[in-house]
Amino acid sequence: MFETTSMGPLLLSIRLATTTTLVLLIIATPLAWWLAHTTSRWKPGIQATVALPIVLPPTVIGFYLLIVLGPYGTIGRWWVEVTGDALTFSFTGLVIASCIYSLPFAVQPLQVAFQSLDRRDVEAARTLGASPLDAFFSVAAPLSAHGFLNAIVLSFAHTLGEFGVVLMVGGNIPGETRVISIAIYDHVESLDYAAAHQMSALLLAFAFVVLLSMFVINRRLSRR
Amino acid sequence: MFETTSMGPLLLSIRLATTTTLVLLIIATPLAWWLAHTTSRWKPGIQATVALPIVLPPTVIGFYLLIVLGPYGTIGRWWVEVTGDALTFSFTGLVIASCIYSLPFAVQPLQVAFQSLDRRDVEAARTLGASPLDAFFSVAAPLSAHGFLNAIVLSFAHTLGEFGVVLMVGGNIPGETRVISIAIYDHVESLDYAAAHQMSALLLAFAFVVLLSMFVINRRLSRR
Amino acid sequence: MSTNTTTTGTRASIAMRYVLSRADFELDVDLEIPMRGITGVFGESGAGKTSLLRCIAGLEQPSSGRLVVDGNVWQDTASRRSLPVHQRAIGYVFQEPRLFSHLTVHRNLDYGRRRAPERAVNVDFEQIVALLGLESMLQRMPDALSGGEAQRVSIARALLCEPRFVLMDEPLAALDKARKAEILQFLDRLHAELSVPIIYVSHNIGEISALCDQLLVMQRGRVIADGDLQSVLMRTDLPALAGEEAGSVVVAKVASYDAEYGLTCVRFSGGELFVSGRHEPGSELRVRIRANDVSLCRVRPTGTTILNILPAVVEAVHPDAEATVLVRLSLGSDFLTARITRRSSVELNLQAGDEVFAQIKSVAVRKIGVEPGK
Amino acid sequence: MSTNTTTTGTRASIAMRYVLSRADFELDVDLEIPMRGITGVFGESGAGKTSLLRCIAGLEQPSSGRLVVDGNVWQDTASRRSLPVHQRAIGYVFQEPRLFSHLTVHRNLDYGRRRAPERAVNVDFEQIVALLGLESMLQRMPDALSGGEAQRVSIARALLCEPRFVLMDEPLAALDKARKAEILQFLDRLHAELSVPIIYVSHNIGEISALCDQLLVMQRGRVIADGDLQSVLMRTDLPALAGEEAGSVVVAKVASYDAEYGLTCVRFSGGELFVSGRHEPGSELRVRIRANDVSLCRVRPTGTTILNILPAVVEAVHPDAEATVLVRLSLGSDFLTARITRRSSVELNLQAGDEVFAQIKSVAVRKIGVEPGK
Amino acid sequence: TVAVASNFARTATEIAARFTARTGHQTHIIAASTGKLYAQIINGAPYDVLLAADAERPRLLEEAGLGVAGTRFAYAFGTLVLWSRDPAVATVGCREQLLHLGKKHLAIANPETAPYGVAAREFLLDAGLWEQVRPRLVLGENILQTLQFVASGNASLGLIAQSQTGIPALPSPTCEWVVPTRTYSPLEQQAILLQRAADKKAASAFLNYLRGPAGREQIAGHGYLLPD
Ligand SMILES: Nc1ncnc2c1ncn2[C@@H]1O[C@H](COP(=O)(O)OP(=O)(O)OP(=O)(O)O)[C@@H](O)[C@H]1O
Ligand SMILES: Nc1ncnc2c1ncn2[C@@H]1O[C@H](COP(=O)(O)OP(=O)(O)OP(=O)(O)O)[C@@H](O)[C@H]1O
Ligand SMILES: [Mg+2]
Ligand SMILES: [Mg+2]
Repeated sequence: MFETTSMGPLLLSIRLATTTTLVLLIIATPLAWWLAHTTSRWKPGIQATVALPIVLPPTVIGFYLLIVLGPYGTIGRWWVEVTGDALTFSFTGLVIASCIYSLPFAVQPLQVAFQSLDRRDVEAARTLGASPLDAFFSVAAPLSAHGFLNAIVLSFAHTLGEFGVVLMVGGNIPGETRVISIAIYDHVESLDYAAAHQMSALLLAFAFVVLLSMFVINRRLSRR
Repeated sequence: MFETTSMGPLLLSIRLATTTTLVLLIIATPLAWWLAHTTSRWKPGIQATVALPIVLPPTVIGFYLLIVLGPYGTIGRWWVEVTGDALTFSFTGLVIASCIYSLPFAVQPLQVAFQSLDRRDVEAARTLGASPLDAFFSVAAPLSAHGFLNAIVLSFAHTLGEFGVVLMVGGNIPGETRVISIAIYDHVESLDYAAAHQMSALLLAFAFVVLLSMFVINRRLSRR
Repeated sequence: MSTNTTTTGTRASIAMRYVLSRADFELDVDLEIPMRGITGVFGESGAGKTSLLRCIAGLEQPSSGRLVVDGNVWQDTASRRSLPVHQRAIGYVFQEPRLFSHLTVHRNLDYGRRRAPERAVNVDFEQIVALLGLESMLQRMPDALSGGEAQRVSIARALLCEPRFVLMDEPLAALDKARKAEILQFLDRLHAELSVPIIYVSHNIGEISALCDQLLVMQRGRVIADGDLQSVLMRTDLPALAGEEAGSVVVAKVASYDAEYGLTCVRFSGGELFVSGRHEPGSELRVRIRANDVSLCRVRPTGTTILNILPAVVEAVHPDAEATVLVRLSLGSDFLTARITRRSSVELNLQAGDEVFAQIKSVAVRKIGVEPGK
Repeated sequence: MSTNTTTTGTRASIAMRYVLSRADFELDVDLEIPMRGITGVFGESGAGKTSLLRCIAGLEQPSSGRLVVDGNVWQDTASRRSLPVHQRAIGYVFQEPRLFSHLTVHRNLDYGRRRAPERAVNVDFEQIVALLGLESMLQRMPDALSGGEAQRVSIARALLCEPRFVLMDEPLAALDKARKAEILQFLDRLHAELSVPIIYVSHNIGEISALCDQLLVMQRGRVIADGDLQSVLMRTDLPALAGEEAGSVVVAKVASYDAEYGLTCVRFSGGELFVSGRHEPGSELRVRIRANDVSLCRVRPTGTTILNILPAVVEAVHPDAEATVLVRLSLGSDFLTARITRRSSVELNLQAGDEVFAQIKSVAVRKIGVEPGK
Repeated sequence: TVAVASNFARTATEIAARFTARTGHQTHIIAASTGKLYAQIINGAPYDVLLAADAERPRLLEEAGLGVAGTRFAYAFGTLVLWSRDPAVATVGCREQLLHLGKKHLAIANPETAPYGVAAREFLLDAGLWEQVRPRLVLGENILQTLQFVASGNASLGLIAQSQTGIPALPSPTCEWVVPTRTYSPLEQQAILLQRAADKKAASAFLNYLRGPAGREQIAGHGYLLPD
């Protein structure tokens, strides 16, 4: 069984972090683009709102999410009605919670990158026949590569290390919501230090390899 | 007494977040500058190392820091020998722990901002008689204002919301290390949901005001 | 080219009307540019040349405006229509190169080409690369190009996207003379062969007169003169043109080529001129003659190295700078302008109706370009 | 200015030796520039002009190099010394404006001024702002300037930091003719009044000959000619100069001013010339005469609008382009170059030693600038 | 699925292993603080059995109808131990050291969130030391964190659960003093069958096993007192 080894929770964590990062990129990219270019008076307000999840302790966010996503919460009830399944204590619920929790870490680097883009590059692309979307993918996005990299690194790492939210919303169910951060926490809590050390080392080694390879790729890209 | 109201922990949190942010800026700025400009082969490795603290669950980082900073840990023992005071369960210890925990959130936005600086602006400043440091403060830093803003926002907010590390290293001492995130957590744990809601609202309101004013300032700056 | 107020536009023209307001500046133009040849836009710094091009490209949102290209309405603020930038089939060469720093030169060139809708006229990649001398830098990144090299790439990139017409904003400012001359020649050939019309912004009246068929002169956001090159250059009332570059252009037919001395004899209504280099007999040339290169004599001079001496009649003498006057001459059905010192004009007592000889240094005669197809 | 191999440098000179290698390019120069006047650097795109300036400014790290300014060693890779960029008291006007986008125009101008060490010669802020026409834009942000306006600010900024000498990398490319002429005049006056030496990169030989005292010509990373303007412009073996801009420069003394016609009469070893505009009698002028503006006659022409006709002796006839030749003439102790058609030279049978008359259109005579103080 | 208060997690895991071996029923142990588990249960957590660290929350669940009425029972009582690994304490003894803390810290669980914290406060009040030691207190989120504070030497003394002293990873103590149970109200830990498992045989079987002699023996083996 998975839960007895440290690989199970690690794999689950990777799955969660990957899914979350992908979902976040899809959500955060247009949001960051809008924030980078809007002149709306609501902009600072929306920026502040996006950053708010960082301010609350994860467990507290988890607590509130548990209420909102739970079967008696607005979203949770609606979800149950539509899908028949509960959001909380499920992988889907975890992904939603992680996305909310890590959203600022994806939005901020992207927004900075988009803001420091030279508007003139996009203009040039437009006059060369690129639609706004095309210009985004062929010029703005590659020129913001480092922003995407940072967004990915921060979201991914943050989700890997996330624990308060996940514990609350996910409920530590082996094979489903017991990610490695919770597993480590459990070992620490149960004073099984050897196992905790071993799992931490595994997580760190894995994270290091992932981060290292991303930064190496980034270096290649920017050198080219 | 402070600890009975919600203001005490909030004020302590603000003090911690402010101190941490300042210390982080001092540490992260040169580090980010170096990372942005170095061609060293160790760069990706150092980047990955800086990002690692995000990967571990806060409580686990707290646990390890407790050991390292404690009287039997390497750093802790040295600190006691030098200063006569223990690092753990003190405000200083909290600041150190928060800095380690939030370092990546300060380094990454700064590094991105520094990387997207136009090298030519610094060159122009140099030929106009600015020393490298002068050119940094008078040209590079203002042109990276959004990077600093994001570094400050993320570090500040992240420290406000931090809880696992602080709880472990700080020991939840009222008036000294009991920050608001722990206070909220305590209320949730002790089923005092009304108090938890109230404190959360206070923290959120405060954080929102701080973030909003920073983003408004940023907008002014970039409009000028 | 004519100023009109309805901006209806016809086939084979670019008709536009724009009003654009900025803090210190208002662009207010209403004009029609023929959809052929090269149209020069001349004006001092801050006159609004770049702003005009940006309006045409759709990069600027004018407070009111209408643009009709070839009879198709591209923009009409009254009916809230505006073709998005990428659907306007234009090539835009910016004042600075604006190459994509993440793509090699080759992929920069491909960028527009890949996105071009298939059109009848195809531009030949190899040809353009060769003409702009880009072969050796195709695999380089834009960072490793000098200023002039980058601008050449950017010209090629705009031409390769098969535009209906091309907007060029001082594309040659960063180039050296030799390269400039080469590209000017190429642009000339390009618009003759491919009949891609070009709207060409420049401060340099020399460049403009070497290249353009039509000219419009801007000042403080307004068009103060437009029409075909000859007639605008002949105008003596334009302060912007009052520099030393005043001159005139005549259309001439190649009569013969003298291989021994490398001279071509061309004929126009005013007589025969010798032009350097070989030109195809029977073809038509436009010849620009700078007012500075024309001197006048009462009697036909002999024993001089000046080959081109033509009888002319003084039409009028206009004041010019403090020490000089501009003399308008008629030769057959054509006109020439000569700039001479006021002292000479007084000493020779030049009057309208006088018969004189115009001396034109043959090396100062410039072949300008093949007249476009039709 | 002389090429040397030791780069010892003397007082009042900038001596340098640089080797800089890039993928496709090697800069390899060894030269000494006098610490006065304006030194032109001319060369085609990619010749290495910008690279040379960057080395001098300390922005590029050459593989080997030595720079001695006024006898002080600023850089010597052999002894691993190199003054950091900000301690090199130079002003650098870049090819593009590089204004600081977070500062107003006024604070951009102040940037270098505040950091300048106190020196004997002070530059007057008001004067420079007025001369470059910046009064109305002091409170604007750089974003709201046109290309030409921005470049003017950048020139003023470099001048205001009180440099020992100024490096200018095609600073006028983005300007219109009128503004260009104005700034050229100002630069001219500036270096005469403040004796700030300038190293001036340009593609435009017209600009260079209107401005510079010395000239160095670069090709593929090497200096192929250097010396004072006259002698370099007279050289007929430089392909880079072989365009129409060949010419010569003579130094002349103002004899008298004719207020009626606005003409100044100047005298040089070859005779008298009429120059437009008023100049102070007794002062010295440099007069540039383009080879294209000189024609030759066997007999003195009469009844012509050309005022300047001088007797001269043919020194040599050099081949030029296909249809033209360059004729080197001596007038007194000075030399002129004339470009005429090969056909004319054959028809007139021009030979070395022949006595001829050189016709120079007086409007084509150019006053170039006040000779620097000493 | 058994939700267990984290202080009992180690014991519960062993019991569950034995239970599974004996009955063949699969068990999952979910450990978290009682407060968290409670919040999760009222928001629909898929747990069958709750082994709480107090009596309060099982009671609340029963009242709310989330726990099956009448299935609530006390399965263990915790005991407080005054514990130290500080060599300086060895000579003085734990109890005495409490009087002379100086700059040293005393770790207890947070009285506001953890039952062991409540007990610790009662003991200190009873001994008349509360006001004196209060400035030197460090509060663990729960009794396990309290142990970490002392075990890592950051706190010189700690009031921990006796069940914890048997943990193999623990460094050897320099003193250990069992706090008299009369000085604090009993640390009753209750179990309850949750509504969603009302009909699950395995869940009831687990509770019965816990209550049975084999379970009791294991509980006692981990340093807990047993209900009568
Ligand atoms: N983004 C802007 N915001 C405000 N004013 C602007 C902006 N861009 C240009 N201007 C102003 O608009 C006027 C016209 O500028 P434009 O760039 O069209 O001039 P131009 O004729 O192209 O000049 P140049 O030859 O110097 O490039 C100028 O007065 C300029 O200061
Ligand atoms: N950063 C760079 N990396 C590699 N090669 C470069 C770089 N910058 C310039 N070069 C190359 O060095 C050569 C000299 O460039 P430089 O910019 O000095 O030329 P230039 O004479 O100033 O040309 P231009 O008149 O076009 O500005 C060119 O061949 C150019 O391609
Ligand atoms: Mg412009
Ligand atoms: Mg250059």
